[in-house]
Amino acid sequence: MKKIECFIRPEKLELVKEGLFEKGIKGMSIYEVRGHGNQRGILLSSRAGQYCVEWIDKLKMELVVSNKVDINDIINTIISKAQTGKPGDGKIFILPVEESIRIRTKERGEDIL
Amino acid sequence: MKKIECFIRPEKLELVKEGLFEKGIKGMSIYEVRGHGNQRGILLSSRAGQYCVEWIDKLKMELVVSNKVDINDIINTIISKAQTGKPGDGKIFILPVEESIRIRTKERGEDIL
Amino acid sequence: MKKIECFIRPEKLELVKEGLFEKGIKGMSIYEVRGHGNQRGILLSSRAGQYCVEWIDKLKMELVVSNKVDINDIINTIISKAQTGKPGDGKIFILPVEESIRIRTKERGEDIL
Amino acid sequence: MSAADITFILICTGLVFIMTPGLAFFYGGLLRKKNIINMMAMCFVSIALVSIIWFFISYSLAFAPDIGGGFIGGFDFIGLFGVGRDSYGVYSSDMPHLLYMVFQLMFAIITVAIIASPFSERVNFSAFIIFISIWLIFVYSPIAHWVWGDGGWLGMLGALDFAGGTVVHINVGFAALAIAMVIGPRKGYQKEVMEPSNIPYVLLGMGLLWLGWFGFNGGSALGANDIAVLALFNTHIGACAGGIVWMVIEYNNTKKYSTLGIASGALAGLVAVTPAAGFVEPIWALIIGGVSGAICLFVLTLRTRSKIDETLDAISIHGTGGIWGAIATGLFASVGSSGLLLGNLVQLLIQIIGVLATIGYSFGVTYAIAWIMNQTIGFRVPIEIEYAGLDMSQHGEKA
Amino acid sequence: MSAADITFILICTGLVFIMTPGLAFFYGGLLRKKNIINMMAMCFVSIALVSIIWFFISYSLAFAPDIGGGFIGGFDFIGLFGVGRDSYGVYSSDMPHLLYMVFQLMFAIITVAIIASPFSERVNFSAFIIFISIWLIFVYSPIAHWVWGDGGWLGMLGALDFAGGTVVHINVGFAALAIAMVIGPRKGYQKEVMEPSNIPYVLLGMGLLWLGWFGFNGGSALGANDIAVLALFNTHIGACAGGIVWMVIEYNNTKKYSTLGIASGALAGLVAVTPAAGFVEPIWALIIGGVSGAICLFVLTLRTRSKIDETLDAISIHGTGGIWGAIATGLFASVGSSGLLLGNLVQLLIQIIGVLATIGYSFGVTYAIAWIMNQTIGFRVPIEIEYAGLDMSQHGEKA
Amino acid sequence: MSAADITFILICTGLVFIMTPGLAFFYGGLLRKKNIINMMAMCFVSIALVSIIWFFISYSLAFAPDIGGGFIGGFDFIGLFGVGRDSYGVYSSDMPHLLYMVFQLMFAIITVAIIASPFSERVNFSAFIIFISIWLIFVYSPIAHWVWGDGGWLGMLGALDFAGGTVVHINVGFAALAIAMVIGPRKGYQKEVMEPSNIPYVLLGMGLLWLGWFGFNGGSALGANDIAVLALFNTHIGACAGGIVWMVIEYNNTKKYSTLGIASGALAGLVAVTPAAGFVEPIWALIIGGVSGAICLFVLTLRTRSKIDETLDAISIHGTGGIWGAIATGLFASVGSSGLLLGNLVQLLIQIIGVLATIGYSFGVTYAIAWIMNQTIGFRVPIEIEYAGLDMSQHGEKA
Ligand SMILES: Nc1ncnc2c1ncn2[C@@H]1O[C@H](COP(=O)(O)OP(=O)(O)O)[C@@H](O)[C@H]1O
Ligand SMILES: Nc1ncnc2c1ncn2[C@@H]1O[C@H](COP(=O)(O)OP(=O)(O)O)[C@@H](O)[C@H]1O
Ligand SMILES: Nc1ncnc2c1ncn2[C@@H]1O[C@H](COP(=O)(O)OP(=O)(O)O)[C@@H](O)[C@H]1O
Repeated sequence: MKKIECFIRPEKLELVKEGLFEKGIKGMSIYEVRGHGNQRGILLSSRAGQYCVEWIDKLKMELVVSNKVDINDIINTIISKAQTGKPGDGKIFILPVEESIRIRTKERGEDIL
Repeated sequence: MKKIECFIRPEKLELVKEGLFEKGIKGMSIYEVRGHGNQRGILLSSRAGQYCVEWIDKLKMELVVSNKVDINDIINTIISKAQTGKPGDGKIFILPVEESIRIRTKERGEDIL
Repeated sequence: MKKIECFIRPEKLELVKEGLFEKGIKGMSIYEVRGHGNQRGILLSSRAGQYCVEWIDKLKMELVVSNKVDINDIINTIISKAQTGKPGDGKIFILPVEESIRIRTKERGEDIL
Repeated sequence: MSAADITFILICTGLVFIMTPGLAFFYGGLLRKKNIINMMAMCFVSIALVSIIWFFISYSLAFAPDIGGGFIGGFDFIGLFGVGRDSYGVYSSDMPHLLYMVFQLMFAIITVAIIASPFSERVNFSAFIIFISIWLIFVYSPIAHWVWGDGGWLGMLGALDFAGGTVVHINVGFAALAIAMVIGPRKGYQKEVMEPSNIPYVLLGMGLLWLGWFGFNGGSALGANDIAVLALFNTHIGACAGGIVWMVIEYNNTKKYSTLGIASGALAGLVAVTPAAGFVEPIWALIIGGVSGAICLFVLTLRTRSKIDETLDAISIHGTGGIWGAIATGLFASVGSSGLLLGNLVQLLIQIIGVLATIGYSFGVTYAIAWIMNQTIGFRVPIEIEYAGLDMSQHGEKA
Repeated sequence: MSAADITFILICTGLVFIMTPGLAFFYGGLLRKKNIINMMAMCFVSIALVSIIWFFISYSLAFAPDIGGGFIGGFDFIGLFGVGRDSYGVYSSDMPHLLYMVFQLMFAIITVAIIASPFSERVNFSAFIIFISIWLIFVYSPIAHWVWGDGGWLGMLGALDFAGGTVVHINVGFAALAIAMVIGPRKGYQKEVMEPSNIPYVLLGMGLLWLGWFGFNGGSALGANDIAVLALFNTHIGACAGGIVWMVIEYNNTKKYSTLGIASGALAGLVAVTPAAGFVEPIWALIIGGVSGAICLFVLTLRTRSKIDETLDAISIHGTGGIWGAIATGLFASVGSSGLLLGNLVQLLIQIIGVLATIGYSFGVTYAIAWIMNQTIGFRVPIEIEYAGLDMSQHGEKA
Repeated sequence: MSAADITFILICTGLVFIMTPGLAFFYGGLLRKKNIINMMAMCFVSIALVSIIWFFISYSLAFAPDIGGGFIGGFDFIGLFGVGRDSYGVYSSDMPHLLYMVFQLMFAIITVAIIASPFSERVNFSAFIIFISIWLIFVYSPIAHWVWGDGGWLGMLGALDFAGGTVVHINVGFAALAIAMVIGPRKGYQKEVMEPSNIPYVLLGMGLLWLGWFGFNGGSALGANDIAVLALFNTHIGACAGGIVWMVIEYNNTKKYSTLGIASGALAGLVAVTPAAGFVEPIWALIIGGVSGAICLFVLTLRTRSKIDETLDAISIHGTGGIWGAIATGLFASVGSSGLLLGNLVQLLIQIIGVLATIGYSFGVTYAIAWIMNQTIGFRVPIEIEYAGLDMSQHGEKA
């Protein structure tokens, strides 16, 4: 099993979600995060002039997927939906998962995903 | 060392925490997340009729535990406290952790947990 | 590649960030979390007397770094900036990462970090 | 001049003023978090901009002696020339002309702010500013003149509109509809969830609107007298009835007590009772408000199923409630006037003429202005900005 | 009739009105986030529901000429029959009867809204609605009649209650206590942390309550005169003293300046000064308010250690402050009346009778109503819903 | 005595009262989340504390008959001795002396609350409490006496200050500057981002301030007359012009419509129009307000580039706007007085004397008080606490 962590623009959430649904993935969780990377900060207005916010609001989507799923397909789906081509589109990281358990039924393993 | 990530219903937090305390676990962190899974969306009221919110508020609890701890015991504790038996109870994932360090003392390894 | 997860005091964020910048790290994400550990709860005032909040606001910083980076150097930087020496300074965990992808360009691997 | 009346109208001016900040919260809380500041900015800029245009031109067009067959006022009061500390008997000999003018100004402000509804979450702020400036001059000012202006044709005809059912509510409702039709729905409308982001803000806004309405309707008696008392109580009881009726109907459908429903119903009640406030006995105000809760909810339900994204439902609440209120005034008027219930069919017909004329003019002219602007300057922000929210792009601010 | 008095009471009506939205924020901010909407809904539905019941029956029971030996008013004003634009000399010949009625209505609304306190975070909304309808008729209306009604026994006896210390505060405090005893504490009470979720909301509410109280106490002079001025200043200085005293005592214990403490102390001061506002010199108002801050904090501390989860402390603040205020009026009254300080022991005894009668009736009858309802319909939501919060389950809404 | 005037000033007292809770939100929303409660606590404690000191001593120092060559009032009104329900012809024979006193009290409260600006986000709450107690007595009271007190030298000289341009605004602005200089900038000032955390709160505050200002300036006519009307309208139009001008200038620089800019500009307009409100024709009020928007923005920009962390810009808005307003009054006064425009150069000179005297005294004495306190008790919290935020450490509360 793998955990896919992806940092995306908040406005892309619904598109990515739809894309994943079409691939049959429906278990996922969303975090509101602030990120830093290649994207330049955002200018906001204060009472006089502007100030630059370096931390930019992003969403992190986290999905644990079974090894039966074609992970590259999932990655491509996310990319196709979340891409704008401008800095700040975010990154995807893949981490290993050793076990997963469904609280409701105590079932374990890939099939609960 | 393992990292236990569990998605639970917000109203179960205190119960799960108490359960873990009894097992001697006290290091843990909580994230507010929105999740998607088997649970059907929640109906909320708008000015006219209702709309369905597909993203449901969950808490994610994260605890890194030492290999000395019986991880199945922890998992069972969480399940026993967080279970309602209805869709939406959430899932537990186990991930490998390579190292841990306490910032306060620079100590490393399992014993800081 | 490694993922460094560190729980820090919110007021230390800017210091840690500056420290990491000096080491050439600029990709990172921040989560607002509530944590539990060795730190005693915080006393807050209610209408009559005080109550103790066991969950304490922390920030979690997450950064995925390439294997080319000296990870101990990063850890030391974080510690030097985030340490106060009092319980509650937080912990750092290191997790393995299998793959990383930049959404903007579809590039993969260590070099995107 | 009467010190008591001056006191009363001065305070009522303050009460009507606070309605617009109240509306900023009422409307803002109903939108998604990324657009809340934009809505509040629309309301606050309306306060400032309308006041300045009113000063220089609109007050004159609305309230100076008629120059166009009952259609429009003249230029006598341009730059508030001659509008001073003396009273002006045409409108009231109890208070300085300046006070009458500023009280009326507050009505213009809230009307223009309500029009922010169809602009919600999708429109360039510059375009909004330009639009409301034009609209105030070409739509609000004439209609205010018809009903309240010296020589206005609807007023002369005997149309009853105690505190602005036609001028404010029907007018703004149909203008909002026209705008919504021109600029089209938000991206994702009826596909994505567009949740109200802050219900406490809606309720705060409702509290301030309700309070302000006491000044709106009570003050329209233009004096601290028994009619002001009647108007205030009618306002209150109409709001209560509207709130309860809407809540009960919603509860029947969903088994939830929607707080937004209570607030919306109260608003529907307040709107409907506005033209009738000083003309009917309290029991009729209660009925007008209650019926308004039901009708407005019905229209709102239809509207939300339609393709028209008149986002905050000025048409369903102000438009619909305003029509019902104007007609109800023709039915139930009995204080200082008489409606159908007292056998006066003519009054009802006059009311209907007033309603139709207002709808026709407001919808038509607003549609034309909006259409031309849409073809030239254009209203919509680019789609990425619409998705990212207007607060950051238009105002550089985050709620 | 006096235009100045009409103006004054009209505006005071608005000020007392805004107290209830203020209370929605004051109370809402003290609860956990998952129940904030529920509290606000209780306050807003109180506005609408109380008004309608008042219209049809409660005003008559409270203010129509007595029919039950000083205990209850008759049916003369059912449906506001005969309550119109003329003045009604029994209550005031300076203003329309309608105005007196609507001013009194606002008192009834805020009283009923305060009673939401013991229902916090655990009660079915339908049950709340039913309860307050019954309570308004069977508890509030009679007690209002006793003190202010034409022929009410406490009024006839000479009890001094300037603006509602007994009718509003003692009454609601002990009613809240009775309810809390019947429905029992929230799950997890005294075990889990139940933190106030939004202190700025509490302060916003406090600001509006304080402002509204100027209308509440000032308006109770029923005219724009020197007594109204005295009442307003006494109100203000009492609140200030209460706030400072509570803050200082808390600071001594915790070394923190609790903002909730300042707000609660000011509220305690406002409550205690209510019955005395127009009867005492300012220095006594200051003392009454300050002492109230100390006493109410003491009772609140006891209460929070007890098993009784009267969640927002209507008993500790309104109940306790109300008793102290009523007695203090008997001690310090000197304006248009005389208390013990001027040698009038009888007044003090009358005040004590008023307090005891109100406590007995309010607690007893409320307990009975609540007990019966609890056995039949039942108040509590199921435990899962209580843990998940009432906003979603009762209202389908999120704050 | 006049019931209408009593009504008017009673209500205006309420309106000025609500400005301070409004300021709590205006200021609070501009700070970082970890310090929002601290700011609100400073505002609310100002209400309570100022009232009590006013009661016992400050009113007398400001308004009792002069004892020091026009510099300070005597002790006649200590403990409000002799300040009662009768009128006091020196200030107004239309209303109880008590009413005049409480109306003036509200001015003192808001002034003291504005001074929280330079204390933002870094100061021990105990020190704040001690400071404002001293400041009220040694700075506010004398300056109020100079301008409005019986025998005050600036008033005798003929200085025009309709509603407190010097006493309130210039005074508080320069006091704030002195404090900021003494206590130094926040840690991280001009290095870290210090973002406004809640813009809706700022706008809520602005709405309440604006409304309250109608009472502030309108009520300063001390009667419900044509001058009150003029003052109210001038207030409103000045605010509108200030808001628009600031917004437009900012838009030219940043291509964003900053909502904070609209609010700040409106505030600048309100401040500048304050001394002039009842003395100038509306067109001048509009110009005064608009110019104030431009000047205050300019000074604010300079200030934010300087090393002086006068955090919420009392100096740039109240100080600067107040100076401009006082001088503009000397230029444009024409109602019941005459300025340079009517050829009266002397008036302008008197205005300048008033400005300079106020600046000198306020800055000098405040600096001295602050300096001594800083050397002895010390203002700043330890640096860790400053980074962690004051809400938790000073109040034990979280927003
Ligand atoms: N190495 C990293 N570790 C953790 N989060 C990262 C890392 N790099 C980027 N992110 C997250 O991704 C977001 C977008 O990254 P950024 O570098 O701005 O865009 P891009 O990938 O298009 O160059 C950041 O705001 C941050 O939240
Ligand atoms: N594969 C997954 N990856 C990440 N989070 C998940 C995944 N599956 C479930 N979750 C989280 O767990 C929550 C509960 O899951 P759900 O499927 O609704 O319940 P159940 O496990 O009882 O069927 C979701 O709302 C989501 O936050
Ligand atoms: N085992 C753990 N798993 C997850 N989070 C932890 C763990 N231990 C500590 N934390 C996080 O680190 C924070 C600080 O830890 P704490 O034990 O209080 O301090 P210290 O490390 O200085 O003893 C906690 O509030 C929690 O958020």
